[in-house]
Amino acid sequence: MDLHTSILTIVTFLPAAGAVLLMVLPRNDRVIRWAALLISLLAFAFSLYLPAYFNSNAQDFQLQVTSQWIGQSIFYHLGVDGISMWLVLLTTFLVPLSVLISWKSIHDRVKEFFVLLLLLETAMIGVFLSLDLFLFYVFWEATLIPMALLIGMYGHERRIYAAVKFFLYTMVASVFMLAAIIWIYTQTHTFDYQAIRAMIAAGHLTAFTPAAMQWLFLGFFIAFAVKVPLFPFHTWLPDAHVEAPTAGSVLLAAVLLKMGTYGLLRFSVGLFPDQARHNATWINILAIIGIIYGALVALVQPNLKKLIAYSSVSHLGFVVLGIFTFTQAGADGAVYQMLNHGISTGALFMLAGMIYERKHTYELRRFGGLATPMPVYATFFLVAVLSSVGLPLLNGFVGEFLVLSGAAQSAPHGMIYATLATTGVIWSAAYLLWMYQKVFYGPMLHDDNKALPDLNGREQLSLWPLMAMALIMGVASPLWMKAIDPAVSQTLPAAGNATSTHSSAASLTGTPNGLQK
Amino acid sequence: MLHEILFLFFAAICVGGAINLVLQRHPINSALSLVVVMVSLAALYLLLGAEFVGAVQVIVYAGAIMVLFVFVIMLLNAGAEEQSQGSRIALLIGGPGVALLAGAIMWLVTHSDKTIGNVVVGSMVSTTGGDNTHQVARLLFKDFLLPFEVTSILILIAIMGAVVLASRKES
Amino acid sequence: MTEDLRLWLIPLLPLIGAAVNGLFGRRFKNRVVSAVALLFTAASFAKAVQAVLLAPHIGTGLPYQRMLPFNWLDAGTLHVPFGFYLDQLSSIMVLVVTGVGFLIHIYAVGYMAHEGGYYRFFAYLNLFMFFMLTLVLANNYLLMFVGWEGVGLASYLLIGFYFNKDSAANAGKKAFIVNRIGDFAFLLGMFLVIQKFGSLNFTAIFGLLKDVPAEAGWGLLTIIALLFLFGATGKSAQIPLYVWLPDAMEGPTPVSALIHAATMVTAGIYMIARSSAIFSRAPHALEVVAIIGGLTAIFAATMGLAQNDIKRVLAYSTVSQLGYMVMACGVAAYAAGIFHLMTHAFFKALLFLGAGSVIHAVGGEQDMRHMGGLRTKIPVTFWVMTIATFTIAGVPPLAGFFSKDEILWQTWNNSPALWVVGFITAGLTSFYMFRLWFMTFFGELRLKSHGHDSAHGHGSDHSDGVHESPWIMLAPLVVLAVLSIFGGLVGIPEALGGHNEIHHYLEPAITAPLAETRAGMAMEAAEHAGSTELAFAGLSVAVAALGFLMAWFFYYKRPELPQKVTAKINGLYLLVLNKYYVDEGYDRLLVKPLLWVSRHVLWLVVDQKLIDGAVNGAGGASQAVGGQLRRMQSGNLRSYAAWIAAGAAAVVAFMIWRGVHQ
Amino acid sequence: MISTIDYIRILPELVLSIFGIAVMMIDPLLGPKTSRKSIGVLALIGTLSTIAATLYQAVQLNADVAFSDPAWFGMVRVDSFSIFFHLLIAGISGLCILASLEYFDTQDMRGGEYYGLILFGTVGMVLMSCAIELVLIFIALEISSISTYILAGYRRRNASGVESAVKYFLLGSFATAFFLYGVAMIFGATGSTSVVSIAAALKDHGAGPLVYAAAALMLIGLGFKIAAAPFHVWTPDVYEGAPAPVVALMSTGPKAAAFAVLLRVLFSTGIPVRGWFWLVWITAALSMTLGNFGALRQNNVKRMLAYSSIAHAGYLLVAFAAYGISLPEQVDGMSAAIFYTAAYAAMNVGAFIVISHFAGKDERFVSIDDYAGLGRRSPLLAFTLTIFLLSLIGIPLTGGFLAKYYVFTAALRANLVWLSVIGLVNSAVAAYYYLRLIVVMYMREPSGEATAPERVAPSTAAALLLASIATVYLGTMPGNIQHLAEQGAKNLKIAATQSSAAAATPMNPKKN
Amino acid sequence: MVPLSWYLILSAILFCLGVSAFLLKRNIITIFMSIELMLNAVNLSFVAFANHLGKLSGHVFVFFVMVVAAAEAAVGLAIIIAVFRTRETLNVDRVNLLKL
Repeated sequence: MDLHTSILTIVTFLPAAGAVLLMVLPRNDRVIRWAALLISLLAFAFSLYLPAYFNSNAQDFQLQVTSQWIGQSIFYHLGVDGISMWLVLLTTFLVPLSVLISWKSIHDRVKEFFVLLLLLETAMIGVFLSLDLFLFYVFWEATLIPMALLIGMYGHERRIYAAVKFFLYTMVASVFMLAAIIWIYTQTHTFDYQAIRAMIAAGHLTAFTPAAMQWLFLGFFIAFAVKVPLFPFHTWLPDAHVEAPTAGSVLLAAVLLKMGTYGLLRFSVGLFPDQARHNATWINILAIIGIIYGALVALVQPNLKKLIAYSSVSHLGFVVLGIFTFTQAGADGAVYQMLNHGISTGALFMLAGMIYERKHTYELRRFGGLATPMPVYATFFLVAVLSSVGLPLLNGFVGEFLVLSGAAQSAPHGMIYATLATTGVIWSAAYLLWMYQKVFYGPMLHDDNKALPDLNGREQLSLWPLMAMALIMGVASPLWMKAIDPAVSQTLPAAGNATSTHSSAASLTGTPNGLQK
Repeated sequence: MLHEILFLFFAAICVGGAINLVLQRHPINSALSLVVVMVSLAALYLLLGAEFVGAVQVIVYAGAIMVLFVFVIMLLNAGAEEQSQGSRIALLIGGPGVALLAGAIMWLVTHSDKTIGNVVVGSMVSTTGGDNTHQVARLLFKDFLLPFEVTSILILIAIMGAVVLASRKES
Repeated sequence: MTEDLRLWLIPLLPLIGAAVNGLFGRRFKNRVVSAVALLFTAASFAKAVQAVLLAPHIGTGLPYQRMLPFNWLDAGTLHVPFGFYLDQLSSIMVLVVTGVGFLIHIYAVGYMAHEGGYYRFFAYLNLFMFFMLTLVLANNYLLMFVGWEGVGLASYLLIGFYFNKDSAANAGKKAFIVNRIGDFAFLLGMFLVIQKFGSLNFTAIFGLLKDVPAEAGWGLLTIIALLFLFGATGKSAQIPLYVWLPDAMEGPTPVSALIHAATMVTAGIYMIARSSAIFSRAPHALEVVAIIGGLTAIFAATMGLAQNDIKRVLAYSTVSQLGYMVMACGVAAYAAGIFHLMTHAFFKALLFLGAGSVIHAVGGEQDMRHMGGLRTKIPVTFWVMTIATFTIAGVPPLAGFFSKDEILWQTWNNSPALWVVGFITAGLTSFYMFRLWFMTFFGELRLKSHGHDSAHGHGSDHSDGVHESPWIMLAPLVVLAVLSIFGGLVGIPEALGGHNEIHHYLEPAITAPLAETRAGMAMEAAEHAGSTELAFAGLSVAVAALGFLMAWFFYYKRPELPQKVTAKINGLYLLVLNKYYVDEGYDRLLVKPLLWVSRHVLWLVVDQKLIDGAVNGAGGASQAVGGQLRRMQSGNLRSYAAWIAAGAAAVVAFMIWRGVHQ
Repeated sequence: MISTIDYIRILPELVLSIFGIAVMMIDPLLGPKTSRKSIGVLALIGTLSTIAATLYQAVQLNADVAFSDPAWFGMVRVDSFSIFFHLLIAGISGLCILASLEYFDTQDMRGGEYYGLILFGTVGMVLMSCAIELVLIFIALEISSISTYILAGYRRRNASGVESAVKYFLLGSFATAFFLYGVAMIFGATGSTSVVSIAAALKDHGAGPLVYAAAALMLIGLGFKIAAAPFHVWTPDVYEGAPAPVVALMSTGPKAAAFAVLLRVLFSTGIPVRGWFWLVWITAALSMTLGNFGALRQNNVKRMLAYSSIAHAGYLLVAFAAYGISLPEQVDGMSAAIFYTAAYAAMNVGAFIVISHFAGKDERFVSIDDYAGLGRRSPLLAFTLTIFLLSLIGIPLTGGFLAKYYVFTAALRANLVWLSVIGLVNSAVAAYYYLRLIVVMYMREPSGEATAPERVAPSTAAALLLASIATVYLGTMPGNIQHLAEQGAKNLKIAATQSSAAAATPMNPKKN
Repeated sequence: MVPLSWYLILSAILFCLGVSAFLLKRNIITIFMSIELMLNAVNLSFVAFANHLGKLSGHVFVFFVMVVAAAEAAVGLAIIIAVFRTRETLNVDRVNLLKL
């Protein structure tokens, strides 16, 4: 039972254990807050073990832990690769910040809040680490309850509508995934991801006819598409975001949506590469519609959070596009974009929450000229906006660029995809700067805004890590890519095909890196 | 031949009584119609060689149970039933349903040649000797001992139920 | 040790300055802030000078190229390093940027002395330097794009420096978004480059292109070139994306000088020149470049004619001059373009700074109709402005004359029609510049009532409030004036007895068009026509003189005349005054419809009604079904029995049917 | 003739009866005003003793396989199947008794007979699971039914309580008549009412239409008991009117017993699959759909759960259908059904215990709105109810999820893709109405007169704790129970083959 | 010789008449009686089959049915009395508090 073999278990269940601890603690809000913060920091500390001991050269999942759970075929099987590792880290990284951001804004039923938050953390980490389809589904569904409760218990006016919509929408969609998982099980008698993948790839299973595979693909796809959310399954998202408490929004946008894109990459593409390719055209069209549509709708939102929510639709469109270009660059970029979106949109939601704490509204027309009373806030906000806009040297650009260049390389409509999707860089600048201007620039329209206090230490503390990450990830992407790249090429079985058409040119030059060093 | 005539006679009474049960509006009349049905059924049991059952039918069913019914009717002073129209479904759905059910079962019993033959008239000849009632008693207290004993629990429950439900004691 | 020039220090130093001021500047005194900003800029300038001087003597000489030991991007086969590249082209650029930048920093210390957000201003300014230097020193397109976008950001921040003014905020946003439209094309171009060459590295790409013949038709190179051109139109304010630049004058004047005249807006020209290997192999694209440049030049010049805001006149003049440079690139005279870029940087910065000094002098007034007669009141400013005006008008032997003349001459060789455009533009330029000169410095002082709402709210002890700027502002002006006078000497054409040093200096860095193309043939021709060139230089001087005379007549001799003339041709005048209603057109035809569709179609109908309606409708329908099903539960026992009986009948009938048909 | 071991084979029934009689005798000895809690405790001990007795049976069974030979002249068979259901039903009764202790105090009712009736009714239920002779099954069925009729009308001063009883009684008797008619027909067709002999006869002579009709009629009777559509119509009314603890019992206990009978009758007698397969298919689909959609608009919690119980019967029938057409050596359909019964019992009993506690005197607070703010007022109670509701939805880590999972695994393995999809979509729809209750508890502020429920009595707390432990246990560590269920299923299978009953030839429904 | 089917048809007729009576009668007591009618019809089937098959267990079954019927009658009538006490009516159409 050394750390190496149990680290994934620890990382996954430490927050849940913490939640249990919180439950038995007395109802002293101060104690609860500190305990939650310490637990989440501890979880983050443990999760740092992953990158520290991660072997970027290994092809397989690492730090695997396997033990029989239910019956003969359901296993407790966790493992990490370059894709999931960073998503886990993103989760553990954001939860302490979510705790910080909820420090004062949650003052009623504090204990329940943090218990739910920590349970949610366990479920989210579990989703990323599960290598057993059954276990995966268990965690997948397990994220629903805490999130729905967070929205419904601590949200704003229409919180119940939003919570129920969130829950049902995702639930209905995941049911199809469950059907697909069970069907696979009945044919393969295993839930093991790698085993199933090998079996499908080998093509020996007679039951897996193309038609059946298509249905299976769709079963998984619908569940993930709703979670992403891909146009036109996105309407739960604005409602959920607008009503959710800040920490809920942060985790919803930063991590929960990634579960969808992660699932698309890991399962839809990983298990059914042929079907994924086969369906790529219309999925890419939906993704591009999402990019443009989300941006255009964001452009006319009168509500700060709704705007960010629609921007998520747009940004996640990039991720889906990247995955379904089947190019190394595109998928690399997609994974990177998942992380970026987590950082930048997480920051935006935190910032939105801070202004809500002061003004109790998200309506843009209630703001204006805030840069004068709140210069620090304005600066943080600006960095978040720029990261979201995709300014080079901030994180957003790297992912976006790779996705788009991947799209451009993908056959056969690559340049069309790329052209349409690249308009996204215009739209995102338009709506985000418009929003930024509405909030911070222009004359002070409301006198009560004059005395708004700037960010306090705790708030700055919760933002600094995000800002730092946005910058580091924008400058030093290879640190992350080193692990992502092999994992992606492992998951995209035929990624070589798409890039090989251009390798002639590349080989002519030699890799530019080699040429210059 | 006699058997056929007797059967038809009692069958006619049975059916007539049953129809009368439906047609009569006063519960007492319906109850009496049911007694008629039961008694003629007892006669049919005799025709089928089931003396013991026929006797019990008259004594327990027509005698005891129906008396209980009449007693309750009197107790509650139930008058002629009012022809309320509470349920259209009963006619719209139930009517065709009953017709279909009757048709299906009757078609079945007339067309199931494999298992259905003729009925032996009169007393059933036992294979092990002794008469019918003996045989029944042997079955009841040997093979069916457990059900027989278990019925005691049923009756206990019935007693408790009657006490619980009908007592005037305030709980 | 001398092997590594540490080029990365050049951009990094200003970044450190920006970081220091940005993070801690709020707690610094203004003095400290300016010290930090100036120190790092000066260091960067010094470093740049050292690098430019040393680079040719290191290893194989120019181009000098070094990567940082870690890449910026690694994904699959794509590797993008932090690589820095110094050749003749970037040498010029880096010197111009750091040099002019440093001067403008000095100027700004004086100009912004009394502004709020002083630290913020310098942080932004240093940040701009960082990005601009990254842009010009990058060794690959993507890193260049970093600078490209980054200067857009700095521009956004600086234009919107007075963010409490809606117009400033709007202008900043507009600049950024319009630039982004250009960036969109730049990105697409890069994707195609990756697709074709598998790399974004300049040397790699140009190496691969070495033996590639020019494209006859509209091939991939042409498309790449056109996309790059479109990118350049955004940054260098060419048609159709020039609209942001005039609005950008909302920013403080040093910003206008640095970003919107001297450096950032020339990024597009730099990029085209940098990509000359591609452009030269795409003759069709070159034609488009030339046409866009020419059109922009004349179009902007006409708009400059009617402007009354001193900075706007300069802004349109900048657009027009940028058009010149683009046109030069379009006729494959990249060196001429870069030469003009350099001289333009000197005199336009000077003009802007001078204008700033004027504005400073008159307490924030920018409308020339409310100026006049400042000649005596602010003599230093007047003299440097005069030098700048004569330079831009193309009066020999000032810098502008040589560079502009070089462009016109090259254009003539390539396309006489475009030369006509350029020639007329030269006349117009001369006219509106002297108009500015006369309106500002001559005649009566027409200041409006005192102490009106001033962005530069600092009081004045003079009776009329007009005062000369402090020396910290004037010193850079003088330096720039000197540069404007003598800067042209590096490019005196052979025809005028010079050696056109800059042309030869730049030659290795620039791929001349292949001989078989039209531009190529023109280049050949240009080499052998010394005497004609001389004649054309004369024509240029003449048209400049004509412009001067017209301006003198209308705005000095008969100042009441312009009003009468404009009244006569009111329609045309309004058209020009309102900049051909291009902004309004964009607004009506693009922005408004887009917003309307987004709001009233996409959001309110598609999103809320259709999609969400379908979702909620499914929920509602389920509820309705549930409601109907409930009616089965009427509460009536007989009904229940009927259901059971009917169900029983169905079950029995079904089973009998199954039993019979075995 | 009758040996000691035969008594051991009916030991649980004997124990229950003895305790029932004891309860009945002691009740009149207590004064009219005395609380009947002591009697309840006695009854509780009775159920615990029953569990002990069953475990003793299990020990015997382990020691000697011959213990599972038919006893009492072919009337009962004690095998792991019956032991599973004995434990389950006794457990349910025990929980309900535990929950009733407080309920009767709250309602100000004296319930001596109540406990007696539960014990006697339990005798009927457990007997149903081990009886292998239709006569005994019929009588046992009647015992359980009649006792629940009475229990349903236990609040006899309450109009709706009595109405519930009379509806249940009349419709129940009505359905029983159908069942009986079926028994008569199978007797006519095979000359026997013993499951074993019927199986033998069917194997030898094949099944004629009469057998099919008989199966249909018996299905109707049992379908009524398990509240399967279209024989479910009584459920909402009866559940709404009956006392909440009684609903806890009758929605699980007799249902489990009826399922046991269905398993025996359908799977051990060799009634041809091709006859009943489509019936079960349609009934399953109808039950799920009618149940779930009917529940969407309910505001009465008890009524809502009544509809939900219809739906759950549907899920269970899916397992039946799956078993029907799966390969002979596969028992996962049957074991899924058995497991489902257990999981459903745990979560539903739990939910009704909360409801009966919360309802207060005269069961005033049974509307969903009354639950507003429960999460704030009594977090633990709300939390427990949430566990049960989540389990009813089928959220992972609860028994309800694994139960559904087993059912649909069996169904998909049997290639019942469409039925599975209908079922899964239904379970998603169902999430809505369960969620509504959770939403109201946690997301709405307390309103109206529903005051904070008084302190939860220790007995109720214990019952809730047991139910929630069971629910979570079944959802996280189902290994043992699943193993038992599988064992029971195999046993049934073996019994069926041992008695030389022809296992129905499995066939693919698509071929028909 | 009377064919068995005659008895069975009679049984079926009586059973269905019982069902019809259940559906048509409004008085709860009469409805209960119609259940008794159905049980009697079933009994006839049992006896007829017993005769036909020569197996007396059919008779025993009838015997048990009667016991059950008696028990049901006791309980049922008690419930009916309780209904009458709370609702003052025996009309089943009026016993519909619980619905939807």
